[in-house]
Amino acid sequence: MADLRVNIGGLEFKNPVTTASGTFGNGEEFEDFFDLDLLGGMFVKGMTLEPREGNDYPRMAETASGMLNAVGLQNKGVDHFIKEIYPRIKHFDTHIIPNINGSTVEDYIEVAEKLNEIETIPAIELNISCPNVKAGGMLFGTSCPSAIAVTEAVRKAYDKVLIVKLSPNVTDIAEIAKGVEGAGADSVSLINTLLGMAVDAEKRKSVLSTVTGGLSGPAVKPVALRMVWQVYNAVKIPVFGIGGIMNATDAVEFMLAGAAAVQVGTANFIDPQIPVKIIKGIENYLERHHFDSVSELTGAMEI
Amino acid sequence: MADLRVNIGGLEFKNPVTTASGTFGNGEEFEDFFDLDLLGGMFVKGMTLEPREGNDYPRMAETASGMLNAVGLQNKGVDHFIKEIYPRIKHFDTHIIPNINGSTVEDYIEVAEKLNEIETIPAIELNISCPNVKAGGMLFGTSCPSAIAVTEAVRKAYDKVLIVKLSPNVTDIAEIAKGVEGAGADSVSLINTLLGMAVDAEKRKSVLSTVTGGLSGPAVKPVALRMVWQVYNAVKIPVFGIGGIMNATDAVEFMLAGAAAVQVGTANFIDPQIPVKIIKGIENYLERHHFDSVSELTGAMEI
Amino acid sequence: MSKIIADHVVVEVRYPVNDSFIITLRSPVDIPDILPGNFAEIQIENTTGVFLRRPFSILDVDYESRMISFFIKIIGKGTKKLGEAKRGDKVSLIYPLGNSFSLPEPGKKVLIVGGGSGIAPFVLLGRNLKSNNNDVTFLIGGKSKKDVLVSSLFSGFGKVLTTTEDGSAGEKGFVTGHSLFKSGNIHFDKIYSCGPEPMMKAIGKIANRNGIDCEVSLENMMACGFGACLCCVTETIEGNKRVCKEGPVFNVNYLKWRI
Amino acid sequence: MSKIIADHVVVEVRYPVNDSFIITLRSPVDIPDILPGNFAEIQIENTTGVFLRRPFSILDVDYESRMISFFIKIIGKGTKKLGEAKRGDKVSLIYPLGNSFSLPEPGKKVLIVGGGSGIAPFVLLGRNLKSNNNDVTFLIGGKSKKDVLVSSLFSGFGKVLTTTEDGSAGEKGFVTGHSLFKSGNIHFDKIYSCGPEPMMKAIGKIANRNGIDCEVSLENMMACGFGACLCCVTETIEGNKRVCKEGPVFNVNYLKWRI
Ligand SMILES: Cc1cc2nc3c(=O)[nH]c(=O)nc-3n(C[C@H](O)[C@H](O)[C@H](O)COP(=O)(O)OP(=O)(O)OC[C@H]3O[C@@H](n4cnc5c(N)ncnc54)[C@H](O)[C@@H]3O)c2cc1C
Ligand SMILES: Cc1cc2nc3c(=O)[nH]c(=O)nc-3n(C[C@H](O)[C@H](O)[C@H](O)COP(=O)(O)OP(=O)(O)OC[C@H]3O[C@@H](n4cnc5c(N)ncnc54)[C@H](O)[C@@H]3O)c2cc1C
Ligand SMILES: Cc1cc2nc3c(=O)[nH]c(=O)nc-3n(C[C@H](O)[C@H](O)[C@H](O)COP(=O)(O)O)c2cc1C
Ligand SMILES: Cc1cc2nc3c(=O)[nH]c(=O)nc-3n(C[C@H](O)[C@H](O)[C@H](O)COP(=O)(O)O)c2cc1C
Ligand code: FES
Ligand code: FES
Repeated sequence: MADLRVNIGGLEFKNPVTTASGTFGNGEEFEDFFDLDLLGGMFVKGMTLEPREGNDYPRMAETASGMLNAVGLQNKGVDHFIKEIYPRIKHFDTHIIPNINGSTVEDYIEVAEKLNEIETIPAIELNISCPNVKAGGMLFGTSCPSAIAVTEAVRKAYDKVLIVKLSPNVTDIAEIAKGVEGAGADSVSLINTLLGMAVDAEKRKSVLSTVTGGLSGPAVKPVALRMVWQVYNAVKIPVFGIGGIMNATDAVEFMLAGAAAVQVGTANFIDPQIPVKIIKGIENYLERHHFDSVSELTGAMEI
Repeated sequence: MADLRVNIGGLEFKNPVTTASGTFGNGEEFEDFFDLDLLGGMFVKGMTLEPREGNDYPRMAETASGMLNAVGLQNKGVDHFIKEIYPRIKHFDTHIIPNINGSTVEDYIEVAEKLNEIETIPAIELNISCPNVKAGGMLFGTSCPSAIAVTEAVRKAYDKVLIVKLSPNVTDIAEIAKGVEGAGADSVSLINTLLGMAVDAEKRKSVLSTVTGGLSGPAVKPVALRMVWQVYNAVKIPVFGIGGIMNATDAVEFMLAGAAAVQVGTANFIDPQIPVKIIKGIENYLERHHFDSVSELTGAMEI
Repeated sequence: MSKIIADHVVVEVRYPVNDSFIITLRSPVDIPDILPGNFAEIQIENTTGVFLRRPFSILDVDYESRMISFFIKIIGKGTKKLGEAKRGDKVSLIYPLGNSFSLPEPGKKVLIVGGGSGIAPFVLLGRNLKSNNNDVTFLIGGKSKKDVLVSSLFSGFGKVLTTTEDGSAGEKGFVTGHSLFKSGNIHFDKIYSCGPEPMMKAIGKIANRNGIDCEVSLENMMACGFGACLCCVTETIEGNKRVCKEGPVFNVNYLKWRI
Repeated sequence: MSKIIADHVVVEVRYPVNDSFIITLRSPVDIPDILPGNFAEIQIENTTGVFLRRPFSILDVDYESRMISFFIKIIGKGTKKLGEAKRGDKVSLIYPLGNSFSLPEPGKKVLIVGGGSGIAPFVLLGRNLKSNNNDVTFLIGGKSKKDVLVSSLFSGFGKVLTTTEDGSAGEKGFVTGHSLFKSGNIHFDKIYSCGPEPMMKAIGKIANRNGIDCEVSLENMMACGFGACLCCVTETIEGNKRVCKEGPVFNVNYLKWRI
């Protein structure tokens, strides 16, 4: 059987299949469906320094082969995560990686510092690409200097593996990836959602309470693949590929385009057992194509 | 019956439904399917100063609710258009609008000057957003200063209605729209295709000969609607809404989000009679919702 | 609570009225306990424009023969396609999801008010209330006669009253205008309601005015249905809560409804 | 040429072999003249992953009863779904598209070489050649016996030879290794070929070596099928040409094939 392990900034993942932040809750909802120990890793719901109520309902619109969401980082704050949630989920034998968010650089630093104290949390994902909040969020990820600034600041406050999640709503994602690499990121993950919108023609109203929201699902896969490929060719740090992964073939495509590992997002809503099916499908692919290790797939695409 | 006429920079269109450049050939292929006189307008295949062979095959990949193309502006040059093609199609009682492209500002100017001489051509579309050519193309449309520079230059060379087609592959499309408005554009059209990519997992190869290509179809509609809305709120000139319009409801959504008129693209491949169906569907919508004129729809979306 | 995610086999699709159907499916495994108000997320494959699963209240269940059924109104692409399912087709279901209606003490008098597809949870609720020795009155509203035809589903569990907007069956008007409420003295200990939001709000108002405990079942837009996405929230006195997880059944006074 | 775009009614779907089917549909209007090599763009609705129409060569047509048929090999999602069509289903077709094979002078001797689903255009071609008084030999290749079963479709129009890779029918090997070619003196005035590109190239090479005129029918990826998108091009000595419009039939020497 092929070796499924991948290494991200010195941290070993038992396999390259992880779940994307905001699409997997804190994992608990999925215990009804499969053994979470099977996962390569779990990126838990985005958290902030203070609790947030998120945006008003409606927060969701279905689109062609995708969906828009405008959840807006509803969460009870990092302290609640550390005191209430983490103790309940830390027994899972998989990397639990918090996704951190802030309105200011100071917010990010404080959240990172608190998480730095939790010995068993081996990594954080710095979300500078949330399109659904008014202050901060995507703004950090759409300008190179601010992406660098927040990465540098968090880098100083955080000792372990730092993954920076990039926004696709930019002219040149490779440039920003290079920026955060220089600022000390151990890895980048992409893509977060594409900024989109839905209109209800009959009601002549925007569907989402926030007008715009984040597009995810298979609709965005071609854009995500392109960005992963561009970033892979621009940086040396490993890339998490994200965007519309619905099955093992999609996951393999991302790895061939340059991803060292993948995150499965929206697909969890349609088939909560999909991460396990993807792990098995990758194993099967490696066997059929005679690979010894999954890491051989990374960037192995011919042009 | 409601008034379907719309006005773009002083030019009256008999209805707001036009066909998008590169998806309608020079119109002739569609004569087999419907009476082209019914169209509000027809944006013909992108042309350049010199003939171009376009990119190598494969140029197309199907994606979830969309497609990627990498045609790369295959065309026989503006002179061929003026001498051979235009005389064959000018009898259609609809606005025939060339889509012009170049590798340098000088290219654009020369093409525009030549078309300026054709009295019965009332407008041109300046394509600064083609993702499928190596030089020029999208590069003009992804930086504000160069978008302004090429628009200003063509504005000087062209007396009639100047529509500038914007690239969605940017951080801030509203800023670029404002720039080209200031540079003298009479209208902006958006979106051109999103830069994407497809991978063949079994062959471990990129599907397109050019690796990346332009994504179109319903998959991109949420992004296109968002950009139309952003641009509508940023400029005073009328906006052509483009991106994944498959039926009259989609067209109405674009108008509610701020479009004064729409362009139908990829849908033509699946149903070559779709423009007429959309015109009828809009009429029907206006009647059901008691509008006197289609232009009342523009920007009429409640938040 | 253990959850099922599995392909079920369509046993029957029948149309009691034109625009609504009852679909019955057989589970490949034993069905866990289903409580009134629980729902399922049904995957409707190969349907242009349908990407996510669709939530539907569980109408009835037969544990012995492993049958589960739904009462579904055709309102868009997904429900239309599902209504075309043929015997033997496979359909993926996830259930049981959500919380459930709480039962009152035995002997208490309850009123159940439903409209449209909102009546689905009331078969299980009616049966449970009957076993609990409650005195149950159903009040079912619709546009016209055909919309309240399905009220026969409840006749085994209590008294059934109807209203129709066009007066073609039962009293003419909306449920909230039923003479039951006009009398001024409404002798119920508990009211349950499911249906269009304006109806539930009006019923909630009547309940509040009369000091009666009232539970409603919400139908928010859902992406997952099992608590993972936070898309389906509703405002409550304790902040935003997930309708799919903390709901769909809420006490009206827990909701931040301006009624 | 006037084109049809219309919903056709499925009359029959039958499977002569496991992985390929013949689908027959009735047109709502009179069918225009169909030439051998013409194809149709078929819309396969409600199939996840299928967005564009799919091109298929026209197998046969009955003008009187307005029937049109296709021979389709299941290779992916669209062809699988189409193969599940039931009598009475409606399917949208656009046709006739593309150019066609050119007929030689009456009396000339022709060879038709096909493999896989590439045999579809050869029923119409065979019939036309027969009316044109040509002496026709068919050479059909496949992996094994079942793949060349369909060669019976051609028996009315000329001699039929087969090859199979496993030797289970006809000569063992590829079509290009058939003894027909080994004799050294191949007495044909024209060769037609349709099938996998490597096969067509090999046949083209043989034709060239023997100074025989050779036409092939290409199967490029198409977005529209009627000349609008420029996606389906192939390199020719006159530059990029649209396979759907200037093709799908090309003379091998017109193509820039390195053979
Ligand atoms: C917990 C729960 C239980 C439900 N139980 C039942 C039931 O037992 N029987 C039944 O018939 N229906 C029930 N529904 C509603 C059902 O889920 C929708 O009717 C269905 O999802 C519509 O799918 P569609 O593809 O046919 O419609 P679409 O084509 O997706 O939508 C058609 C139109 O309806 C609107 N719409 C769709 N779903 C909703 C919604 N949930 N809220 C508001 N607007 C919506 C859309 O925005 C669109 O305008 C329930 C919903 C929930 C949340
Ligand atoms: C002019 C023309 C005539 C044709 N005539 C016939 C015919 O008579 N009978 C018949 O069975 N088939 C014919 N084909 C091929 C047929 O169009 C494809 O098999 C079909 O489109 C596959 O659809 P799908 O959804 O099943 O496959 P998909 O799920 O779309 O694809 C499955 C795999 O096949 C590849 N693929 C699909 N289509 C093509 C193609 N055209 N070229 C190369 N690779 C492809 C895909 O990239 C993918 O890897 C013809 C094609 C053309 C262009
Ligand atoms: C409902 C929802 C909530 C999300 N919340 C977060 C979040 O809190 N933090 C984050 O970094 N990304 C968030 N995302 C983005 C996903 O992690 C992922 O980047 C994106 O959905 C693209 O992947 P997909 O197409 O597989 O879903 C969210 C996505 C969805 C659909
Ligand atoms: C095959 C193809 C070729 C295209 N060629 C051009 C072109 O020459 N010039 C141009 O401005 N846009 C071109 N486009 C972009 C379309 O005009 C349109 O902006 C885009 O496809 C989005 O609209 P749609 O989703 O309705 O197709 C092309 C699109 C496709 C699919
Ligand atoms: S629908 Fe996802 S949390 Fe309720
Ligand atoms: S497929 Fe569109 S031009 Fe040939």
